[in-house]
Parts: sequence; C-alpha cells; structure tokens
Amino acid sequence: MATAVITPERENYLNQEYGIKSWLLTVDHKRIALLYLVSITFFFFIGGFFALLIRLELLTPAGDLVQADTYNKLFTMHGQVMVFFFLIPSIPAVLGNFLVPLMIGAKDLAFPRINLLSWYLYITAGVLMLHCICTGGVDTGWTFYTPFSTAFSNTKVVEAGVAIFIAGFSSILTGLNFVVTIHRMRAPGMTWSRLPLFIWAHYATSVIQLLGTPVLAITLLLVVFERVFHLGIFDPTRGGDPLLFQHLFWFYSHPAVYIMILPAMAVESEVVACFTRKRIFGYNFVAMSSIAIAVFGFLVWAHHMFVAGISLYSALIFSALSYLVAVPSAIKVFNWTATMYKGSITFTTPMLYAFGFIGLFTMGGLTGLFLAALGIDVHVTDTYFIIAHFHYIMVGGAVMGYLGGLHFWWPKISGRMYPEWLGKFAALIVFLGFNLTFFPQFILGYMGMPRRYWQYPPEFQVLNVLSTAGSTILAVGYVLPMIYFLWSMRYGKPAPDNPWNAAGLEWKTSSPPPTFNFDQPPVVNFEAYDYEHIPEVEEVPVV
Amino acid sequence: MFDNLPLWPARASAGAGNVDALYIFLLLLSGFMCLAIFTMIVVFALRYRRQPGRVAEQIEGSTALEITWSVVPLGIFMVIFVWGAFIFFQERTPPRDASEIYIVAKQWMWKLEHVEGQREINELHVPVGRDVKLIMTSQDVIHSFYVPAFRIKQDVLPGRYTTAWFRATKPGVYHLFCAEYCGSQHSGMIGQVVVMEPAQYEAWLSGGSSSGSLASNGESIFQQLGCVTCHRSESQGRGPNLVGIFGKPVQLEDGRMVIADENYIRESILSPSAKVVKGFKPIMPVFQGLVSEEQLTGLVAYVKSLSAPSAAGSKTQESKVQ
Amino acid sequence: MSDSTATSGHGPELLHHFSTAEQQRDAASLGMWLFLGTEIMFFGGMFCAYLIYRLWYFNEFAAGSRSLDIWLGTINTIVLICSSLTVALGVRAAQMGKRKLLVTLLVLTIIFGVAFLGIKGVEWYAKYKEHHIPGASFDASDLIRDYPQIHIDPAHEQIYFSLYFAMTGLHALHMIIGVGMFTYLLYHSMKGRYGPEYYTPIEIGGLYWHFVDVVWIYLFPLLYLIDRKPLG
Amino acid sequence: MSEHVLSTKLYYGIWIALMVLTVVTARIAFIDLGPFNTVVALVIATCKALLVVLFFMHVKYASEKLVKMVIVASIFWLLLLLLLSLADYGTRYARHG
Repeated sequence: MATAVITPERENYLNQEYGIKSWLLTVDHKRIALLYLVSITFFFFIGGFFALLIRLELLTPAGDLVQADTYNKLFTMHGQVMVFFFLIPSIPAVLGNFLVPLMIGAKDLAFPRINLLSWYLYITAGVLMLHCICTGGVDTGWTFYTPFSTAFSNTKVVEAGVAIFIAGFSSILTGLNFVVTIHRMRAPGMTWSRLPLFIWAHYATSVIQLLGTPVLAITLLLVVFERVFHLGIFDPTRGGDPLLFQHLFWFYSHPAVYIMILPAMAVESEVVACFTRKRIFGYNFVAMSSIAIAVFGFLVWAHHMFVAGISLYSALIFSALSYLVAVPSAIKVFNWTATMYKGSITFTTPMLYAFGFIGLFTMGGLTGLFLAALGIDVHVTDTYFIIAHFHYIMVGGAVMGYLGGLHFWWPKISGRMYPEWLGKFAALIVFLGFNLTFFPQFILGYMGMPRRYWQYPPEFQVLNVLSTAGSTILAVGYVLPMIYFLWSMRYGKPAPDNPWNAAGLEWKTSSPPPTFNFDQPPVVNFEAYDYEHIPEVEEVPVV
Repeated sequence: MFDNLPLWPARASAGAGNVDALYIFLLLLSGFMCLAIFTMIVVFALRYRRQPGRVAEQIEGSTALEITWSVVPLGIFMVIFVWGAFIFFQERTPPRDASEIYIVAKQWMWKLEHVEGQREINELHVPVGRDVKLIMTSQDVIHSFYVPAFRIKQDVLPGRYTTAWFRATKPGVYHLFCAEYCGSQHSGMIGQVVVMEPAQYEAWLSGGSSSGSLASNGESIFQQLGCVTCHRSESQGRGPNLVGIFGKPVQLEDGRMVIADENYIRESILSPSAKVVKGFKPIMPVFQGLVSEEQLTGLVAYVKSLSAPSAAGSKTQESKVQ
Repeated sequence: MSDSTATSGHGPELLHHFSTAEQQRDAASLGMWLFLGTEIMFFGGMFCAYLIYRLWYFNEFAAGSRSLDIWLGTINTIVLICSSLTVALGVRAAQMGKRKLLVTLLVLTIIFGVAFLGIKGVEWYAKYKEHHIPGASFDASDLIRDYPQIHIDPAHEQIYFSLYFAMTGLHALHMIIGVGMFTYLLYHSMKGRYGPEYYTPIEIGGLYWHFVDVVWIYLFPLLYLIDRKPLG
Repeated sequence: MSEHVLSTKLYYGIWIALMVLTVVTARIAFIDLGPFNTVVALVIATCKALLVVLFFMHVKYASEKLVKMVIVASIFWLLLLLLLSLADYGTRYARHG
C-alpha cells in the first residue's frame, strides 16, 4: 500500500463529496452500506421498542398495560419489522455491501445502480410499513396465516403485505448483485479456494434470497388479491386450502432463517480467524457447509407445520430432512472451536461477540433438535419454547454476529476506533441480558405457555418477570454501542489501516477506503487467512 | 417424582411420559454437548491466550475429524428422529374403540359435544383411563387444541376435520389452550380439561342436561333436511345407502377409491359433486352454507352410528325406514 | 454514469468498475439469468397452487379450460413465438451491426407484443361478459349448463379462474414491462447506440423476452388444454 | 458468451418447429389419449421451451457452464417446491386406507 501513515485529510469515500445529494444519489457500495446501516438501525429500535412493550405487558398475568388488539399488533409488527426490515437486510446489506467488493478486490459491486435501487426499494417498503404502523397497524402475526389474514382481520393487512413484497425485491436485488459480483468481479488471483469464508457464506445467502424470496412475494401477492377480491385460493369456505398458504410461506420463511444466520456465520469466521491468528480449521468444510445449508435449508420447511394438519408421512419426511440441515451447522461450530486450538487468542470486543455467538448459536441449534423431533414438537410448537429457540438463533446468533462484525470493521468503515472497554462492557451486558430474557422462555414453553398470549395463567408469572427484567438489560446493551459508535465518529482515535493486524484484502487498503477501494488494483498471491505470513505486532492491538 | 419441579407441566396422559422421556434424553444430550463445547472454548481461550513469544500454530484441518463430527452427530440425529417419529405415530393413531368427542372451535371459544349428547363450552370432562378421540373443526379461522398436561396439540382447521387422542391417567383439572393465533381474544380462548374417576364421571354424565345423544340429534337433522328421502336403507334410493358405509372404501364415479371417513362425509354433505359414488347421479343439492358446524357434527355422528352394529342409532334408523 | 472515469482502454459504454467490456457483458448476462431464475420461482409459487388445485378440482379445471377460447390462445402462442423470432434475429442484427434491420425487428417485436396484449384483453373481456371474473359477480351457472356431463362446484370453478387470472395477469404484466423495455431499446437503437462492440442491452432484453415466451409456452397447455377431448 | 453469430436459417428453422409444435399440441388436445393428454401437452411444451432456451437464448453456445447451472438450479428448486408439497397433498388422506 502506498502509505501507512495516517493523515486525516486523505481522500476517502466519506470525504470525497459532501451534501445530502452525494449520499442519496451515490452508487458507491460503501456509502449505500452506510445508508442501510442508518435505516436498519432505525427499524431495529422501532422493533425493539415493540419488543419492550410486549415484555412489559407480560410482566403481569392480566392484560393490563395495553388492549388485547394492541398487543396483537405489537407482536405482529415486532416480528415483521425485525424480520423483514432488520434481520434480513442487516449483515448482507450493511457489512456485505461494504465488504464483498473489498474482500474480493473489486472496485464496486457489479451493478452499483441496482444496489442503490435496492436501497430505495427498501426505503419505499419501510415508509409503507411505517405508514401502516402509524395508521393502525396489522394484527395477523408476522406469519399472515390464512384465512385469518384474508377474511377475518380488519387491520391493514394489504398495506403490510405490499410493504413486505417490496422489501422482498430489495432483498432479491442485493442477492443478485452479490452472486454476479462474486462470480465476475474477483481480482486476479482471487480463486474460489482463496475466498474468505465471509464471501462463501454470503454467496450461499444470496442463493437463498434469489430462489426463496420470490415465492414469498407471490404468496403475499395472492393473499392481498384474495383479501381484496375474495378469490378463495386460501379460503376453506370457498374450496381453498389454508395449508397451501403455510407451505408456500414457509418455503421461503424457513430458509429466511438461514438468510439471517449464514451472514452471521460469515462474520464469525473472519473474527475467529483474526483473533486466534489462525487459518480457519477445515476451510473447505466450512465453505461447503454454507452451501449445504443453503440447499438443505429448502428441504425442511414443513417442520413448522407438524401439528397444522399435514399428512403423517410428509411430517416424517420433513422431520428426517430437518436433521440433515443440523449437520452443516454442527460442522461450523466444531470447526470454529477447533480453530482456537493452539491459536494465539486476544479478547477484543469482536472476539467476545464471537464467543457469545458460538455459545448462543449452539444452544439455539441444539434446541432445534428438540423441535425437529416430531413427538416433542407437538408439545412445544406454538409455545414459548419456539420463541426462545428462534430468538437464540436470530438474536443470539444473527444479532451477535452483526454487532461483532460492526465492531470488527468499524475502524474500516468509519476510520475511527471505538472505545474498547465500553465495547467489552456492552458485549457482556448483551450476553447476560439476552440469556436472562430468553432462557426462561424455554422453561415457560415446555410448561405449556402458548405464544402470542396477551394474558396468561398466573403460574407462568415468575419466569415472565425474569424475562422482562432481562429484556431491559438487553435494551441497555443495544443502546450503548449506538451511542459510542456515534461518539467515535467524531472523537474516536483515528484508525490505522489494519488495526487488528488482520489478513484479507479489505485491510490492505486505507481506513476508510478510497471511493474505488484500492489505489492500485490488487493482485492476490496469497491464501485466505494467511496469518502465518503476517508477523505478530509486539503490543496487543488497541485496548 | 419430578411433578413439583416447575420444569414441566403435570403428566396426566398415557403419552406424556414418552414425550418427557425423549425430552429428558435431549436435555442430557444437549447439556453434554454444551458442556463439551463450552469447556473446550474456555480451556482453549485460557490456554492459548496471546502470550509474548508464542505464535499460533497453523493447522490446515483434518478430513478424518470432519467426517467424524459429521457422521456421528448424524447417527445420533437419526436415533432422535426415529424416537420422535415413534412417539408421533402413537400420538396420531387413535385406538379403534376410542370414545369420540366432537369439537367445534370458533372465535373465541371451544364447543365440545360428547357422543352421549352432553355439550360443554371451554370445559371438557373425561374419565381416567378411557381412550378419547377428538374430532375437531373450526367455523372461522385456524385454532389449535392444546393440553400441555397431555402433551397433545393439534391445529383445528376450518373446512375439514382433524383428530387427536389421549388417555388421561390422573384426575385433576388441566389447562386447555388455543395455541394458534386466532385474533383479538386468542389468549382468552382457554378452558380446562377435568379428568375424573370413572364413577364421578358417570355421575357427571347423568347429571348434565342432555338432549339426546349426538347421533339421535343428527338423525333428526337428517330427517329435517330431507336427506332420508334419497338416502334410504334399501339400495333403490336415489342416493347411496348409508348403512355400514363408514370406514369402508367407496368406489367413485371417476374410478377413484376413497375411504368414507369423517372428512369424506363432511365433503359429501357440503359439496356433494366433488366425489360422486359410482352408479349415482350428481343430483344432491349443495349444503355449503346451509348447515352449521354443529349440525354437520350431528350428521357425521349419525352416519357413523349407522355403521356401529350395537349402536342404538342404527336400530332406530332401520325401524323407521323399513 | 457521471462518475465513470475514462482510464485507458475504457470505451464509452464501459462502466468504471469493470476492467474489460467482456467482464461487463458477462456480468450483465449472468445478472439477467439469475433474475430469470428468480422469476421461475416467482411463477413457481402459482404453479404450485395450480398443481394442487388441479389435482383436487380436476372437473372444474377441465370445464374452465374448455370455456377458454382455444383459437385466440393458439393465435397468441403463435404471436409470441413470432416475437421471439424477431427478438432473436434482432440480437443477431445488433451483433452484425445492421442498425436498420435491428430497428425494424424491434418495431416488429413491439407490435407482436402489443398484439398479444390486445388479444389477451379480448379474451379477458369475454370472461368479464360471462361473469367469470372471480369476486362478487362470479357466476359459473353457464358452465354448469354447458357441460352437464361434468360435476361443477361453483366455488371450485372460481379457484380455477382465480389462478387463470393471476397467472395470465402476471404474465401480461411481464409482457407490458417487456414492451416498455423494448421501446427503450428501440429509442436507443434509432440513435445508433448498439453495434457489434456493444449490444448487451439488446441481448439481455432478449433473454427476458424469451423467458416470458417460455412461461407462456407452459401456460398455454396448463390453462387452455386441460381437457379438450370429446365429452362422453 | 454469445460471440457466436448463428445463421438466420437456423433461427427460421427453430421458428417453424415452434409453430408446428404449437399447432400439433392444440390439435392433439382434442384426441382422447386418456391420462396421456396432459403428458403429451407437457412434453411438447418442454420441447418448445428447450428450443427457445437452447437456440434463441443461445444457451447451447454459451461457453461456460454457469448459465446452465443457473437454469438447472432454478428448475431443481421449482421441483423441490412442487414435489415436497405433493409429499403432503399426495398422502394427506391416505392413511385411513
């Protein structure tokens, strides 16, 4: 690289142009990533606010804080906002957008304008969703189950459906952009076997986005048509089958879990490699397990429907297939653990999140085994057990991965260091708050407390109080990083190009990178995670 | 012995123990896996923390290890699958002679009817030790019949019957929940299952206000709607003879064979032209929208009673028609 | 693109972040193919619904299919195939730098496309007159009268027509987008933007058009030809 | 990708084949082949689709396998959706029998 000396005036993607227009009309993947960062953070706190209200309502067995209808809208919109407006775009659209071109040595994504279009689609969908929320909201549950959503709910189902339909296209375009970029834009020498595992996981994610999302889109479109024109495709009184809706819905919405968790696994591999100073143990297996998850993830959807009235035989098939998808996830956990063996481990904030991720994802994954077991699923499905399970995956997994990744690449993104001690403190709070919130819900679930309950029998109260207490701690843990990230943008220590002494092309350019990413087009003549050839610096990196 | 631990609900059905056994097995397995992984992480993190003068040792990976930790878990998973499937199969296969209870769910209540004619709302009385089969439908949205103490749950769908069964083993009062979100008062759609000693149950049964058995109610609906003019017990009727058809295969006009189960009878009443019996014309009027779910329940129970040799319903039918 | 920095070797159509024209064209082509893969799944959701209900309600599907105008359906298939030919020839004309031919072929394509939509409109209007549009005014009694040999449940007939309108409607929407796209391409062809050096937009526009044609190739037998054999 | 410029003859040939197949499939639908009517209609449709994809869309001449992979993957995923759904619908009421 041209220089290692940090000069704040150096031209980079942030200071090259100023003004609102330079942001709103940008085609630079890094700037679009920041646009996404701001918008998904906004929706994250909206969804989080709903979550807090839900937890507050559940503090007492009686429904005394909000009305039943309000509560139903709260959990519906919490789910829809968090799933479609935060989790699905979170890592791909922010970190992926920022890093995929940098990691493969490209100047930009293959279709910069489509990338911007995808953000505008997201914003259109978001505005529509906000409008829907502000003018009364929707109460179908994020799953839109028919015939409730098509014939019974008198809330803004159409609006929410259209919003998610549009958000789906944003997601499709992001995935399309990544696949083409990874195929066509790699720097000379960047062979498939040299790709960072981050890229492999994002590739797998994109495949799911491309092939799954359209099915959700058409399904929601049919729901909207059915609601408006009373078609009868999902309405049993007109000969339709409500289970068909569930099949189509889960065909996307199960793989959608992998859209959320695969990118977190992507972050995990980078962080673990960097802070153990090692090549990831079993690179090929970790890479292939991402692809395997993307494929197997499509074979298991009906395990959400074991008690819904599907045939016994198909329940058997889907249960067996569900165990198949557990194998590649297990492979990843084992490989990350093995990577630590004989490493040289430092406990930075991203690494703390990585530890948290492995722990929580392991627990989320293992409880998935319970749910895939037919006999147990009958008892625990639609209870708090399943709530706890998927929050362990989506919050314990995906959000921990997202936060870890944000800390890891923050110096690259902003050119500033965040306060490390605060970072560690927040990571600890998130971990503790999370477990206190969601662990009691496993027990609640097995005891039989159904999900989506506004009021509940009093014997469930103790565990609910614990959970609510945890959620307030968790909220603090989430607000902290937002504060100190904002603070660091102005007051943080200027970041060196490679603060973690990490491998990977993104660290070989300046922090923040120039608009076209690299001063000289990079040529790759080293393997991924080439820590063997990166000498350790004497002092432990910025604490 | 664990009943007082708040880790699981009361175990009050024959199947509950099986579910709990697998659950405990999985808890132990998961506990072991967590312990193993977390111990390894902690030990590695401490043992291999960054120290001056020591560099990380690069290890490429190990195919043997990878195969081991893919195949061994897969083997364990298959054991869990078979175990879970076995329990599920039992849960889904009601004993042939189970006594039946018809359930109609609606926003936001459970209406339950015993074959003997007792009707209950949000409350179900059953005796200890009897196999009980639930035949359920919804008259609006999807609900789900969930009794945690029995470890059973089954979605209740509009437009068709779904079934579940249990055999209560312990007297007591247990929660009945709606587990599928169904609108405003979803969390109010709860009730209780009262499990009684057989003697108490008989007392309860005789004490209740019953207006005749379900089948006999169905029979009077059968008369009222004029079904009897075509469905006669001799074969010359314009509609098929219904005596003895329940549970038997039926040859259809288009060559298919179907089993005359509850869903088939239901469909044949609501939408008769869907599956016309061989040798008959599709002349039966459509009853979709003309009969309530409760009336349908009665009709189905009546048609079923025509196939039970000892049931009182079939005798009265024969005597009346002949 | 305002921000394309012309480095050495970059032609006027080469965007800044690609290093060669070939890389750019390959990227665009792959992008369109992936989009078409997405489209397959988009229609796939409806094909799934179609498959299930066709198995369940074959009689009603057969009757609904009989009530469609097979002549107009066949003619429309032929119109689309002709448009695919003109598109294929158009790509070839662009490759060979025959600008006038390209413009003519694009005009023909647009005409075929509009003709298809027009005929489709005529068919839909006929269905409207027959009260076969799903919704409050839906009425299948004419079908019950016309096909006494088939047992028809009006509710199930409505499902056939729901899927018919959803599938042909979505297809027509794709046609409209295609016609719009080709009008754009026509405009730029007339300005001479495309030639042997740069014809990627024509090529990927063509891919899209052919795909829409392929969808129709399946929709035609699935909707029109379910059961046409003489009624016994 | 498609540097290959095909001859107009080939295009017209494909076009004629497509027209013939269209007429054939419309005519054949009126002949009673029992359950094979649907099979024949779908086979003809697949032939037509293949002609369009291979020649009009130049897949036969694409130099790399990637495009073929995209097509195969999409169709594979569509079949997953259809077949696994059928796994339910095909067996839903069968167990009483």
